[in-house]
Amino acid sequence: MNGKLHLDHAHVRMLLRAMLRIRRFEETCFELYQREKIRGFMHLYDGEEAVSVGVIATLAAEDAIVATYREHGQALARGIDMKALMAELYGKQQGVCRGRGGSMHIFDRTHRFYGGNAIVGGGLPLAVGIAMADKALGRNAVTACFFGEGAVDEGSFHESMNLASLWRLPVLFVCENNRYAMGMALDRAEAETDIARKAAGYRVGSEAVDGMDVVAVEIAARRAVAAVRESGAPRLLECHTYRFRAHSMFDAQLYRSKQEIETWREKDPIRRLHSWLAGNGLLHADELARIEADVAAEVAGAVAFAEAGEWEPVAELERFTLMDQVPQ
Amino acid sequence: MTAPNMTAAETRQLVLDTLAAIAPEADLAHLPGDAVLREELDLDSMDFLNFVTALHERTGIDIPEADYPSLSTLDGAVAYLRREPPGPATA
Amino acid sequence: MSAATSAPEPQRVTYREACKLAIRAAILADPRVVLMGEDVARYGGCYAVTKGLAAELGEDRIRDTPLSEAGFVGAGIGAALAGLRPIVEIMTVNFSLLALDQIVNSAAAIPHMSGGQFAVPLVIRMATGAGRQLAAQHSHSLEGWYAHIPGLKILAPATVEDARHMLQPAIDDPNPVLLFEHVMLYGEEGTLDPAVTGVDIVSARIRRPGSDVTLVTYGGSLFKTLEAAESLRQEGIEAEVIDLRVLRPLDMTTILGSVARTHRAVIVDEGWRSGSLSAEIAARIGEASFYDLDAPIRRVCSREVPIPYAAHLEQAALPQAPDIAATARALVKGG
Amino acid sequence: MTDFLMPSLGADMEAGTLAEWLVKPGDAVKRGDVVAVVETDKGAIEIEIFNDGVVSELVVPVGARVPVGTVLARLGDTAQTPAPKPPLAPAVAAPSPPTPPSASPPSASPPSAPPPSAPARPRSSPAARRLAAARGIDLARMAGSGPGGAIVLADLEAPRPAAPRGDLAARRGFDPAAMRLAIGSAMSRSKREIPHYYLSETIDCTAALAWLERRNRDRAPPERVLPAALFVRAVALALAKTPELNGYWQDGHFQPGGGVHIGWAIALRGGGLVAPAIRDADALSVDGIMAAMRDLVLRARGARLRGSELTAPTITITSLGDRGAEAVWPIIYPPQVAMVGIGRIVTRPWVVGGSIAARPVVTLTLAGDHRASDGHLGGRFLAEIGRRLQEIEAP
Repeated sequence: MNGKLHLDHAHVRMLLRAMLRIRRFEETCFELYQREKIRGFMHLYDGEEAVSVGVIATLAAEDAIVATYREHGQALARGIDMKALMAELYGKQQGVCRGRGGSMHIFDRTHRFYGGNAIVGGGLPLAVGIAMADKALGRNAVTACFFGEGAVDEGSFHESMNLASLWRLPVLFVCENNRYAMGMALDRAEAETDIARKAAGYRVGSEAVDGMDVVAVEIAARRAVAAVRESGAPRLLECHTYRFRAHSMFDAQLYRSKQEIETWREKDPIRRLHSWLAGNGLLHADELARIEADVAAEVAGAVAFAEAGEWEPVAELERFTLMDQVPQ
Repeated sequence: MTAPNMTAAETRQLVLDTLAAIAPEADLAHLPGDAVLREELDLDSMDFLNFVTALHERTGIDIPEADYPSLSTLDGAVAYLRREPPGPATA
Repeated sequence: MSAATSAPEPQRVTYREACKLAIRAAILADPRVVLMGEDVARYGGCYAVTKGLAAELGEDRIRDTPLSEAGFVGAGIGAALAGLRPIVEIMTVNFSLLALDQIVNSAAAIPHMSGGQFAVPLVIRMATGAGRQLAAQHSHSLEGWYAHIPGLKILAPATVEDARHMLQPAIDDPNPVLLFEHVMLYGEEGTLDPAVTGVDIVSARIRRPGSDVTLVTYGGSLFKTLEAAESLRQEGIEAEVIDLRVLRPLDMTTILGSVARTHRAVIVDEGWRSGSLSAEIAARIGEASFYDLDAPIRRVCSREVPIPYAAHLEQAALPQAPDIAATARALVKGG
Repeated sequence: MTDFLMPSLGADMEAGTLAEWLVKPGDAVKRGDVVAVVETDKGAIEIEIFNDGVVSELVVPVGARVPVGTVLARLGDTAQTPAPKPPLAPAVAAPSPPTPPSASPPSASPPSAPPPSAPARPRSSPAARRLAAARGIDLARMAGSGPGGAIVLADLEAPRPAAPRGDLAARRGFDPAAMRLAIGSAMSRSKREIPHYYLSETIDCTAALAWLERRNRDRAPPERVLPAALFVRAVALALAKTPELNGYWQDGHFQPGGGVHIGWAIALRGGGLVAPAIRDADALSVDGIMAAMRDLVLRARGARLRGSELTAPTITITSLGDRGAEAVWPIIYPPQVAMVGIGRIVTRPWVVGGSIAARPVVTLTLAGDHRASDGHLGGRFLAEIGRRLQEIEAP
């Protein structure tokens, strides 16, 4: 691993396709939410797709992921089955968490996907512990821990950065800096708004990257993951990004202007990658149409699957509250 | 109902019930049919008069003092009550 | 390692030593078991439970943590999720509030929230209770709070036998288990029966049989309650003393069975009365055994104040044997 | 406001256990009503009240043993009884057209009569309620010994006659051991304090029994008379002529009884005895005495005697009946001054008109208190009884 990215045809098409899957999936979620098929809190990733796609493209199967409540993107990028994901949003038994987690709590053991954590900053200590176990058990694994810039306000960010550095644990902290913690702008919350610099206080190497450029994210992430894997020590990657939609489904967005949103839309990572591919003759027009058609079919299939799913019997309500054994 | 219209078992139960009211502590379930009641159940003359009185009131049979010896045992009392015709009180 | 494990353990031990024997044996038995917490390694533990263990077992297995309860408790949860069998020591229950988010929102919730894909086989040990004049930030009994949380198992060893043997089944349990050690018990001596090689973490124990009234208690209040039962015996009242041992899930079978025999119940709980474990037990007795009751259910709890420093105030705030005896006596003898 | 006290039911009674309340707060009572059952050393005694009024408070709970003189209950005046009358509910009117919704507050709705005040629910434990329901016990008629005076299991599990049968056994029994102690203590005191003298007289009962046979022959059992009734009547009539034997020795001197109230010694099944009074026996006919005896025996066996019946006797008779001994030398029951014993009627050779004949005879004995009377008087008394039995034709 030298951190170099080989932008071969298949890989860039994969990046585009991965981001489109997230975008189209969530557009459908948005509609389904308004039709009351999906309930609860749902946070869309619209605009931030390059972060999860770029980072997760660099991870190996044995690596672990800890995500936040805005984790549809990480789940899909990691390869969690879209049908099971949609069924989970429906609250169906066929959902990846049998309807117990919903949008904010996606877990998938087979993909080492540890949530889906809806306490801001709550996932960071978990990532430290997962890395600790991997290290103790001799796994050559990296834990990628995604969190928003709001988590930096929390003590657990600082405790976790310190612990991971102190104990030299293989964690890649990925800060998705979308500028707003709900409505709280970063410069209204933090005295030092340069998050990458905060890592220095814990002797954690860091880098900031344009989170709207999936190739840039992937290059930076590949470098960071390689460093973590080689040194065994943590790193922090700050991705500057933006969510085009509201924080969650019920948000009047009083904290930002339409003008600002429009400015950022210009930087839409999907449009950007597509333009770049098209401009460099790396993607035929009909190829995009084919990807779009594939993705539309996959989303439609996921909806059909979720619609056809069954409700977990209420008799099973208390199941898994206490476990009978540790799943192997 | 008069004793002659009753079965032997019913009559026996009637006598036992009557005795139970007078000697509530007695174990009547195991009272031998030929036991002398006044000895077995420690009945004094007042108890025995009350016994006779109760049988009279329940059956209508007028039990003269001269017949008291016929009622000295459980079997005797049952036989006596079944033998006698109904008295005027129930006619 | 085999030489170390084969050495016979002493039979006459303090509660503190029993805890240490348990930790040592568990770490020796399973390479996945680690213990971490504040000052557990070089200092030897705030209550000296782990004294000497780091030197013997290494600082990877007995790991000092910075003062970051949310961080290292969360790390313990993550480690349990990913295959270790961590024992996390929190110095005192008051400090566990700094990690409450991790305990409640992560450890207790993830197995269910993930639809059973993940278990959290984690043990958290912490000191609880008052009596050492440590005042209001080191003396509280909040185990009843934790007993409120589905997804957790809550243990309260009171005897040296339980201190020695409850840890291993707690580690073996696939669920997060919180183990509360009362500070006043660490110095208590007791005898370990070499024939006892394990205990369950399911059942309550009748520590003293009796026919007139059931005294339900646990942890640091057990010996006060036994003392009260002894004084009641001299008055002709035979009190049955139940040591809960497990605060969640509650072994109601033992409690209700006892109440069915004695028809009277007193619950002794060092926690505060309002919204307490004692309230829960009283409610369940009321729900399940109403028609067995021959007297109101009574409780002896701590006075509702932050535990004060001054010795006489602290003692006045806590359930004491005479309070327990008086409460039981009033139930049995009327008045 | 009047206090109702634990009565003294005998000179030797120091304390009693409240066995049962037959009234509850709010009940109106009048003089002579039986309001409670007290267990004494002599058995369960029904206690009467001596004032009219309304029970305002039951002070002593069931099961409590309290000294004589302890306040058992408090009575309010009858005048206080009427509870405040509930406001009259408006008569049910014919259906009226619906009224438009008004802005008036809910209190403006027609006043409804308050629910009739329910009788105070007895405080009782759930376990006691379950047991009471299973046994058909009315808790409202009990008081408790538990916390706050609640009725608890122990109050229901107190010893009671096994297998309740009819009215007789539905009440509390007595404690045979305690009764034995009480008899022993009273008799010891009597032997220690009373200088007894004894006299006896054997009397030919031929005439009396013949009379009785004739009398009973045409009578149904309920009207039949036992010989004992004749004896009691003879004693009662004789006492009218020897009042020195009818009364009490108190404070160093004799006090005549206010009327001839004959204590009739009744052996209780299972041991022990009581001697309730046949009041004004000298004024009763043979049938009246017989009726009184039957009533007392029934109620003594059912432990339903009244306290006053036990304290009233001015003399006591013990009649051994047809299964008893030939003669008895009784011990006087303090503070009485005499006691009459009646043996079994036996057939003996008897000299009649100079020749020997077989005759039914009975031996009467008299125990007299030498402080109050002498043997001479006692002899006259026995002779008078014999004469009365001979003159039975004109009872």
